[in-house]
Amino acid sequence: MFLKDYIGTVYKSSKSLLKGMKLTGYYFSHPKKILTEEYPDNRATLKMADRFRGEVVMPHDENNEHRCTGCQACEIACPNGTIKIITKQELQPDGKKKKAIDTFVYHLELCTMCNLCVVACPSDAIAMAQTFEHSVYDKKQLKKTLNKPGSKIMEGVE
Amino acid sequence: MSLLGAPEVTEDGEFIINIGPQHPSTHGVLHLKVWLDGEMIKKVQPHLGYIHRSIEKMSESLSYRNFIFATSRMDYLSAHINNEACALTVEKGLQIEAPPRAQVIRIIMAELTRLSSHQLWWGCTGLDLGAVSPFFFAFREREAIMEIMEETCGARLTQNYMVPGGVMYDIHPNFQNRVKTVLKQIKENFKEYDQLLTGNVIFEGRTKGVGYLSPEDAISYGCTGPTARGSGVSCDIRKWFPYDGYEKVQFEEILGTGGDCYSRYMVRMAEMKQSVYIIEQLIDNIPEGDFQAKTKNVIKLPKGEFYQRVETARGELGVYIVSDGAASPYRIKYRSPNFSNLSALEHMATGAKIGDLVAIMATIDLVIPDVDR
Amino acid sequence: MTNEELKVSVSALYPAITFDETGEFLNAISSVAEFRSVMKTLRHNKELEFDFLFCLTCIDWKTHLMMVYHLMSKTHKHVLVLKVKLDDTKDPQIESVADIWKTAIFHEREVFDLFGVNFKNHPDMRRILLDESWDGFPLRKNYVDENMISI
Amino acid sequence: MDISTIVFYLIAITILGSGIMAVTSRKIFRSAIYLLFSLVGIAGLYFYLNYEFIAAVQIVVYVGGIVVLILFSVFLTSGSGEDMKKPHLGRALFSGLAAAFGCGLTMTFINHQDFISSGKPALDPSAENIGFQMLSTTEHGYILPFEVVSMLLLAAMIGCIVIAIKIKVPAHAILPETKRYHDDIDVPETIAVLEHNESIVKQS
Amino acid sequence: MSLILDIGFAPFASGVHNWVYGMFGNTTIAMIVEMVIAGLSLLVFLVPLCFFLGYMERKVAAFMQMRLGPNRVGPHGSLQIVADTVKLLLKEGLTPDGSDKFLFNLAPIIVVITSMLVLAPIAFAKNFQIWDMSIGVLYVSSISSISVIGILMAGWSSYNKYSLLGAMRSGAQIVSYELSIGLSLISIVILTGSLRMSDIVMSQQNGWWLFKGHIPVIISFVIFIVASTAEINRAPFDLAEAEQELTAGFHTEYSGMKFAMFLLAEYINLFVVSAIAATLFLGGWMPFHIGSWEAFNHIMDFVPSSLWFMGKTFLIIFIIMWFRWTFPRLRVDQLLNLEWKYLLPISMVNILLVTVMAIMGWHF
Amino acid sequence: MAETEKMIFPAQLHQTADGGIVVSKLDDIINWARSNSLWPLVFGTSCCAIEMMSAADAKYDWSRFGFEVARATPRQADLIIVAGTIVMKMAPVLKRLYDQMPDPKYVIAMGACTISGGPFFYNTYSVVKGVDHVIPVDVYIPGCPPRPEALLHAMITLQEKIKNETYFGPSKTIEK
Repeated sequence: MFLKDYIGTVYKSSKSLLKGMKLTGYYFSHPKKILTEEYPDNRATLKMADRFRGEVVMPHDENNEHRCTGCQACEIACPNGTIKIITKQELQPDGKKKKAIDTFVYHLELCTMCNLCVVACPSDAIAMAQTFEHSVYDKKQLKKTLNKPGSKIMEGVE
Repeated sequence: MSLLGAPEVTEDGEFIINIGPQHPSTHGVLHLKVWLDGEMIKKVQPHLGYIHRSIEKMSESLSYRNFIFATSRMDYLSAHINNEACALTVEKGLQIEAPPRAQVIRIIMAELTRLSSHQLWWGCTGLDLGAVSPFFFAFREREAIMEIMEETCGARLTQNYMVPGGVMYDIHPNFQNRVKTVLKQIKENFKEYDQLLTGNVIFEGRTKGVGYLSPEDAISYGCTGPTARGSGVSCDIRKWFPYDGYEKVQFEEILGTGGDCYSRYMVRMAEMKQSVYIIEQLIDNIPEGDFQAKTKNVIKLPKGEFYQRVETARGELGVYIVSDGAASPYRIKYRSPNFSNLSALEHMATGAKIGDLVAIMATIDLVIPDVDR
Repeated sequence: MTNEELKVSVSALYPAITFDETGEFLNAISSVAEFRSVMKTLRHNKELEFDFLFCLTCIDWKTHLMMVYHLMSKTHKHVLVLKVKLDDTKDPQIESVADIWKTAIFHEREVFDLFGVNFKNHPDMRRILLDESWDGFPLRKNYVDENMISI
Repeated sequence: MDISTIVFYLIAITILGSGIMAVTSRKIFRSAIYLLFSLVGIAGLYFYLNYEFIAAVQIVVYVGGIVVLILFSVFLTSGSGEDMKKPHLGRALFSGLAAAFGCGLTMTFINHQDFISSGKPALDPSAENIGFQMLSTTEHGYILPFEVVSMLLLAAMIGCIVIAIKIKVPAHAILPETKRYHDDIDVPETIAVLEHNESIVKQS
Repeated sequence: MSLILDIGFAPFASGVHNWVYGMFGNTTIAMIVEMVIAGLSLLVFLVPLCFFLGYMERKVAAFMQMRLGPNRVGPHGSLQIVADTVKLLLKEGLTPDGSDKFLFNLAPIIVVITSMLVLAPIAFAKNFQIWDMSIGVLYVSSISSISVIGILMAGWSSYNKYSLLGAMRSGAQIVSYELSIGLSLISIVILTGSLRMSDIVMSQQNGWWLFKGHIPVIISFVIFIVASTAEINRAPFDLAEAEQELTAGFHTEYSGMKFAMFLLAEYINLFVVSAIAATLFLGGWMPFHIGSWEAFNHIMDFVPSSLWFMGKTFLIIFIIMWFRWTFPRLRVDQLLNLEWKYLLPISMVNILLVTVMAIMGWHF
Repeated sequence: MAETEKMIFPAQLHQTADGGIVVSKLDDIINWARSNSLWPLVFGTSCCAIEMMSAADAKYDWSRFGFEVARATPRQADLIIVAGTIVMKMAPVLKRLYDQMPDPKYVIAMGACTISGGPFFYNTYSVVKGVDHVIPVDVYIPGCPPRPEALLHAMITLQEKIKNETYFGPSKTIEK
């Protein structure tokens, strides 16, 4: 019957609409359900997951020593040329010459945080840091040198 | 761009508008040239290439370990599954198989990816049809999944977790617990999804009978994934050509019968439940063992051609590697699901209205970088 | 149908086709002249009925171009890879299959765009991914671009 | 000259000025907008006379109805964005003469009419009274004009529809497979979770 | 407090009136001055009101979507809209090449002026009304029909196809929904027997029409809310500016101050339709009374009438916002279907019911 | 970046005998308004757009800063967040979009692709190597894609930059 169908349609549609309004109304009246984390205010407590890949860093110990031998495995492993290692020949105490890094150039602006360099590194010299606040006004500042000035390779790392 | 200048009218009194390349409903940079008669669409012509990044060319100069990362940027919503496809192809060439633990991890990750992708799709469908709130409801669960991804893989979106021979590193100790909590949350919240959109009379009106695609056309246009399954075409690669141990898990291939936007919507909604079901079967049964098979440092595939098909959240992804025996592929072709799905858009949208075009695009679930590669 | 049976039934119809079974799928190599009729038969023959063209691409082997069509039958669940060798690399030409499988409309445009293969009788033969004014075919091995930086 | 005179002249200038602009403007859309101002000005005149009901009706009918209809038909006319052609001199001259004649005629009548005030009390222009008068058949009843006017409006509406209807596109110009799916398609039960056919799972 | 407010408005208004007329011997000048004062105070009232509505909209949206909403600009984010407004005013105003510059710049002004004109007959508090004209309801519906012309003008003159499509949609939409708005207003007019706003409010002294009018009035209330949501182009009926379809519809090309005017008009319209609904169906400034429960009624009377009015208005504003943040948008043909197939027939039948009810005197 | 204290209004209370008056510079108010009302253009080309959407969602909620009014038309936007790779075919469109925006307008380059071509810097024929070849960029965020928090950080950094502008005359330069 036409009239019955008509009223049925109106009833059903109104019901479905009210159902949706009930849901939004529920969340409106339950402010405790709010999920927002207030980013710049929670910086003190904000902790990234330990595997989170923010940028490549080269850990140095307290003697300003790192573990990088300059083998360039990471440079080869990097899919998009983010890492450039400039090596030099260093004179050892015993008179032999040995390859060592001069500058470890890291282009943060190219990096995709794919972790392939860290996996490739045979001596665990580089790692992924959890920092993420890298915004800058000038693109040039994104080109970084990872080895600190005057740093040396750690004893016993081959 | 959207601002197009003078009203331009063809001789038949049709009105040409250009939707995109920057337009909220194109989900990225797709350009649609639309011939209109009033509100009615006479013809749609997609113009692609606004995000053509030459991944195929680039991959030809990368090693077999390195080319995988770029595929995360193709269909970034199924980044895991894309990576998995590449890893599987390389494994096929090397004639090795990932260890059982890695396989199970891969399936769980792939299904989590599918879930998060479908959730994003659900939110964006709501957004495209003018309802803003579903977006936030969908992202609630998606964020929970993203956190799991971040904890285990180290990145939220482009994880690069799959490597030839297995996965990059073992799962995080919290992984199983967190997945279980999230699954519970998701299952509860499915009700809210239905309350907000599925049963809504406006939503039904916007999608039912809109954008009809017959099964024959779906096959002919090469549509795959939920787009084809919405028309009742069985095409789930996980069933047809199981990989990574999908043959051992139980799930159903969801087939719709309507062939319209609503049917595609319902297929995706049901698929989410299937994904939850798959993960539930596996999450407590991750076998012990290696997470990576031993591979050489420099991978070289033997001369030949290797084709691997996987089911991403949007359909069938084919990775076709032609190797000449060198350390990098001679030719790589990605048969991306969106490229074929998009080609059916013209057929579906002809005769519809502008509002329907938005609904159709939303339910095909286009990811434009996957179209353009 | 298994690969063996496929081989038998296809070669019964087209004896000139050669086969290659090294890969996962059965590879059939056809000639340009026969190509269109082979494709029509593959699609419409009741026993073969390859209704799903799931991949269409091209490989540049420097001396020649190789068109590769991955075909599958949804009803009979078998896969066949059909290849066609195009010797003319200057102006390669082949018949379009866009009227047999509609998905070829886009895929052939892509191959035209990136390899420069000209498909005869294609309804809309334009570049699809690159600008109309783009010079050269990027996926060819001899493509040079001064903007491209190599590692 | 007190303020009400000033207001009257301001309204009059608006009406006349925008009327002239409506006639002389070479853009059809602008003409319609000037016509709108002219009509709003007339409504203002009614407000000024405290005939609020008439003023409101003026706005509802002319502004909300007629002008919107005109604007819509302008929208539907192709090429309406361009300037119209300059009118022929003869035509302009004739129109001017016609207007002047009409004006003169009215002036003559008004000037020669002695407005004698009748003894009857003025009709109260309240909404209630107007309503009664409009639908009554007694003296000062307006049921007949009311119906005639509504017939006229109906005719105007049909005319508009006829103008707006497009000439049918010849059959060959219709694109193949152009179907409208969303109007009348009968959507079957849309979702079915099918038991998966085991035969299509590759044996492995 | 209540005494001050309640007694305050009306004597204040008449005080100003007397002062002005005493100040200027010439009544015409006094009238102009009074009008200017009324206009200025309306502006002073409207601008903060629109700020608040904008803020309310964002917060309502945020809470419905499990987020916080603006909270960093000003205390609890309350100055957010101020910042937005200042920014929009200082932004470069572009007029696109090829547009009809005169109409392009005129359109936002027309839209704002018409929406402000509708405020005239609304009774904000007891005895506090700008112009209590005898045809209040008719005036409202007639003036609000002009606003469509501003939108049509904006869409036409922008020289942009999206704008044009948006304007055409909006035209069809507003013209058709005006019918059911009119019909639902008439049902109250029938019951009251007057078009005058103050009469309508007074007729609800012993109960609001929503309660004493039984089901027919509830139906017309629902129809009025739905149709007026459509009339002011808000979601789910915001087809004229449907972002996902037409980028920004009729105001695609507007920037800076002119865009701010469209926003202003949108919020004034929102306030106006809610105020009218509150006046007609919820008794305007009339306090809530229950039959002859004197104690309760007395307490209710103690709340100032302006608060009653504002409370009711904001309740309806909240409902309209609630719609916006819950529903998907309708398609253009569904929009017209809803009006012509559902709202209009129902309200026509409803009018009959109301008439029968009024004749038989079945209402309280 | 300076600590992001919540600035209620850029003014000082000048104490007088009976109460006080609020004193402020016009520049401060203008910059306050502009920096707190950055309406982004809906513009995302690839993966970074998803993280941009994440920044809008309930967990990160950029509406707290008043950024949520994402406009689809450039006429009403103040800011382009270029989220994703820009290829040769897209570059002129982006330029045109930028030109269509009314002044003052700002650009954030989000993600490696946008800053420099990122993963697609080498061996690609169609990628623009840095969006700064097309339009001027105010803030760069590296990352592929950057976290939503990183985007919020960039927007706060941009706010800092805006706060140092002057309405009349040249803007001060600040180091970062």
